[in-house]
Amino acid sequence: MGYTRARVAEVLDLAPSVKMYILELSRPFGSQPGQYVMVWLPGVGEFPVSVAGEKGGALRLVVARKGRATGYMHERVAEGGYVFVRGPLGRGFRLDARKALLVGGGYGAAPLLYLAERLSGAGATVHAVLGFRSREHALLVEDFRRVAGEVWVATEDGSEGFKGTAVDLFERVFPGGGYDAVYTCGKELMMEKVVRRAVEAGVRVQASLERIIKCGVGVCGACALEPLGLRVCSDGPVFDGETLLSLEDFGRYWRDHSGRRVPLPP
Amino acid sequence: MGYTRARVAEVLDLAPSVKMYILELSRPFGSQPGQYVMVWLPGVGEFPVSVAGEKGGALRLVVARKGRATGYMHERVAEGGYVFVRGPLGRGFRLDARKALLVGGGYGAAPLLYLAERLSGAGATVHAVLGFRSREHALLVEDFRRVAGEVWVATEDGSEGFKGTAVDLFERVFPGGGYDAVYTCGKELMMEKVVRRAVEAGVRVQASLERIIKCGVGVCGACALEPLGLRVCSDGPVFDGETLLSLEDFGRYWRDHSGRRVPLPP
Amino acid sequence: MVELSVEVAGLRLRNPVVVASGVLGVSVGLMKRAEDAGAGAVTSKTVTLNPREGYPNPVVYELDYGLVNSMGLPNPGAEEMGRILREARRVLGIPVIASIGASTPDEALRIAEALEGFDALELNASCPHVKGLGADLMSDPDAVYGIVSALKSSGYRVFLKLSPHGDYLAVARKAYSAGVDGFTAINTAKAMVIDVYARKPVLGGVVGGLSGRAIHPIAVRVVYELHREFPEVPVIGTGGVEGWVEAVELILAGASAVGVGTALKRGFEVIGEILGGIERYLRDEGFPSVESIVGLAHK
Amino acid sequence: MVELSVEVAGLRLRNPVVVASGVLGVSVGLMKRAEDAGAGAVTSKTVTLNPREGYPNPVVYELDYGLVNSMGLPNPGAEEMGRILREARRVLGIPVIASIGASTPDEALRIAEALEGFDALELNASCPHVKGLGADLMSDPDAVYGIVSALKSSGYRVFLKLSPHGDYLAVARKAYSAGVDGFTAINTAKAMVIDVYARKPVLGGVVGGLSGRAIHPIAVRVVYELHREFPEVPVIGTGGVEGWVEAVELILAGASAVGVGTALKRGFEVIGEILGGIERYLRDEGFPSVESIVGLAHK
Repeated sequence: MGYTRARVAEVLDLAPSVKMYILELSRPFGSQPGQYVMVWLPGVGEFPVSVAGEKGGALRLVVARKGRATGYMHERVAEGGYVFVRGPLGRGFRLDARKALLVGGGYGAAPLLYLAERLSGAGATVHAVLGFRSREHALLVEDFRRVAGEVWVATEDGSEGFKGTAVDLFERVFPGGGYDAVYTCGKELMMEKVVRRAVEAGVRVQASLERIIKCGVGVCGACALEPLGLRVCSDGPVFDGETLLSLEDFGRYWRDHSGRRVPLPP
Repeated sequence: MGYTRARVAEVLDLAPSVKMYILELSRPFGSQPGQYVMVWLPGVGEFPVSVAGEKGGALRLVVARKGRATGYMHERVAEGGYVFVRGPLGRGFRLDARKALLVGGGYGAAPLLYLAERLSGAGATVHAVLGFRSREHALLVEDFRRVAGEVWVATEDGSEGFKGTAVDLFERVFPGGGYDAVYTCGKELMMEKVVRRAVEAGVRVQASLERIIKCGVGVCGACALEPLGLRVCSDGPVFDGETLLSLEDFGRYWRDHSGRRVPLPP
Repeated sequence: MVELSVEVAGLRLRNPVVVASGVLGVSVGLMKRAEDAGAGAVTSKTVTLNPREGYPNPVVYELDYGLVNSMGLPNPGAEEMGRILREARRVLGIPVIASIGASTPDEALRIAEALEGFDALELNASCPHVKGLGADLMSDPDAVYGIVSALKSSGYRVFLKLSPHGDYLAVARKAYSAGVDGFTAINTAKAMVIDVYARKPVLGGVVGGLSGRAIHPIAVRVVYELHREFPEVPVIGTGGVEGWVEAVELILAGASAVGVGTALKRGFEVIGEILGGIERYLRDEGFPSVESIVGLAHK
Repeated sequence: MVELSVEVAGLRLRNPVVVASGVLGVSVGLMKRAEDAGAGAVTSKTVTLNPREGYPNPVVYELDYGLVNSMGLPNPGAEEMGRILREARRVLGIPVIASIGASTPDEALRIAEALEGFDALELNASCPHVKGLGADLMSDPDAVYGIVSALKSSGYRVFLKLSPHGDYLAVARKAYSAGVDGFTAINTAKAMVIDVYARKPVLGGVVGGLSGRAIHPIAVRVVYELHREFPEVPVIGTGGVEGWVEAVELILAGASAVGVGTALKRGFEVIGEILGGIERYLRDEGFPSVESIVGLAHK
């Protein structure tokens, strides 16, 4: 599987250090919500990005600036430019919810938007809790409002919506909400709390994990989770709550580029 | 395409130095009359053999003893033994005749028998002229009688049927026979005369050529015919009469193992 | 029933399928999954004395008939890998082979001492080699001799992993005279991929290693040559083992066990498929054991 | 329109597709078919001083992703090949490259003199080499130096065909200092096939050469390295060119022309498909000519 060259049809500033790219694909990827692609900038680098939407020949990617390659993308890849994409990779979310609560933090909202569109298109009721640092950092809220029945926003400084974290807000709306599925994507410490809470309540929960992805196809072990040896790149990035809670790594460790397990950054 | 191991179900002595092997195939080859297979005897060698019949899981091959590998096969490969086969290879006879005359010399009768079966099965009228050195060397005559309307046999010493060559006999039965197709296989000097006569008469004729086959798949050039660069192994072994008559090599030259063109052996 | 277990350089394996170096990374969990899937032994990612981050992405390119990778030997270094391998040996029942990358005898010994938890060492002779100006050990048979000798003197069981490049038989001869216990053959073939639209080499490391189906016939050749020259030295035949046919081919060429790497891209179930196929083959062809067919193609 | 013609070591080719050594055998008719199918040049089968019958059958084994052959350089020798090549030049409008196999300068000169009818020589460095006990010239850079020097002194245009084995860059350096006009890279990779039911090596020559798709990433690597070190020396990039993508990849790596061999198994139409693809690529990507993209992956 080689790369597909994709023209950048549109670039949108979503928030400080977060942009959305709409790519024109020469062939449909047939991606599912929760899957990701690897974006290669020749001569610069390659990084994984969760799919935020695919419709017709257009792929929507939300890219947060984090290192050299994403920085280059933000600064140098404009409308009309090209990037190279391989995928879709990994396993996405199960789509069999009837009433779903989506809990997103920061740019973790992106794959959940694609999920919301699909669930809602399949007739499910979709509610979303989205947490951001501040109003300035809020993103995709209007897009969620178009497809979700309820969209609740939390900001840490209270500059928009509920003042507090996504977890705080989740704790308010989840009990008694009658949800049969919870989906979450965002900071791992946030997801860990959401997952634990949902599992305690007996509600099926899935979370999308982020790790350093090298090969993307399950052959290098760089993203393995202990002690089960699950590979985020190919067994995931989406895992169910019970599995996650049985891992030592979830909410605690990740691996650096050398493969060493180090404590999760806060 | 690897080899298929085939069990030898039956070995029949057809004539001095000519045996028929019936092989059990684990998968049908789907061979067509005029196509050939390569028979590999591990540790010994490999040689081409025209298919003399394929039905169900059984492949019929007529092997004339000519060198080390065919000699080994005659002496050491018995019923219950195994050989390794790849194919079918090459292009076979066109099967659209309505009234066909088949002209075979020696073990060249073998692929014509398969052809006779197929033509006759398709409703065509099939007549055969078969030439041999003597009654002792006659082969497959009874098999031909089962599928052909007329079977005429010639022997050089007159020990069976017509006294003379296959060409002599062909000259007698061909004119006024109303044939719309002639097929021939045998010594090249015989075929050359049959082809020339049929072409002169405006009757479509096809002949199956024999050359040293190395690769069998058209990549080594060992069996190329000049000046058209036709490869017996993959463009043939069956060619139509006009094509053959436009070749310098037909009836005159073949290539030795080094690729050098040398006069055809008589 | 047929006997699948094999003895390789004094190591008894329950079956001949060894997970090759690289694919299991530095994860005890992945090693355990390989064991659960049926593997006879597992090999660690190549350990260097100090941690290495490896090359920047892209690090792999998938072909229909193989994989080109330029991981660049990422690993957390000998000290951390020692902890991981000791944990692996606590958790696993099958032998653990530690792949190491070293340029000098001293470096190799220091890595081996730091690791401690392993049943055999596998010296990766394609490891970047400082003395040779970035070339690998395959172009320096004397360096290989020195490292193997040092490891043998210290009592380790040592396999040498050969690449198909350079004069691998000369390297093997040197290792043999140094008392090597076995060979692993082959490592990947140096290769490169250029994207015609990007007009750039794809891999961050520019040159990568070709593995998978494409290199299988090359592996068969190297294993056959090794077995012909060193019939008493066991070989772990590695390269393009996608199914049982390729595994049996390598065993007939002279391998006592087979390495599986790239094929695991299709899932750990591949191990069971290969084992099932080997077992069926032995039974159907009337052989009592894997060991009874080792090197038969030379007969 | 885009310009497909290329200049390679002073030879003007109407397009960059060169039929590689081996596939056209010793047949003028096949060379003509290649020309009619669109080829830019043709290469003869390797000619040795004396006739060679080659290895006994089987001589090829087809894989899904390539071909393993052990033809064993069958050819009718220099004298007969001289007649054939002179006829070829009379019949063909495109350049004819004569592949030769020789162990010594004297032998090479005698072959070249006997041949006479060619536009360039291609020294096959993987030809069996007597001095080196059956090894090939790839392991003897000095011998290559001697042969190339002698041919250059006699005024011939000389390409050196490198195999991916041994220290091919060292061999290339020697050839460069001897004034070689160009490189052809790569020859096949040494490989072997064992039939698991026959339990024997399939090929009559036991070891064969792997060609086709499987070796393409290896060819790209070698061509890239050659162009990096000898940017002014043209390379005919050969190995796994099954379609235009592989051809363009080799040109971007630094090839001035591309060799096509194994792909012709699918028919001579492959030449037209490759040319059509190259032309479309150049037009769609906005390049004026083949020459404008040679080595672009290095930029």
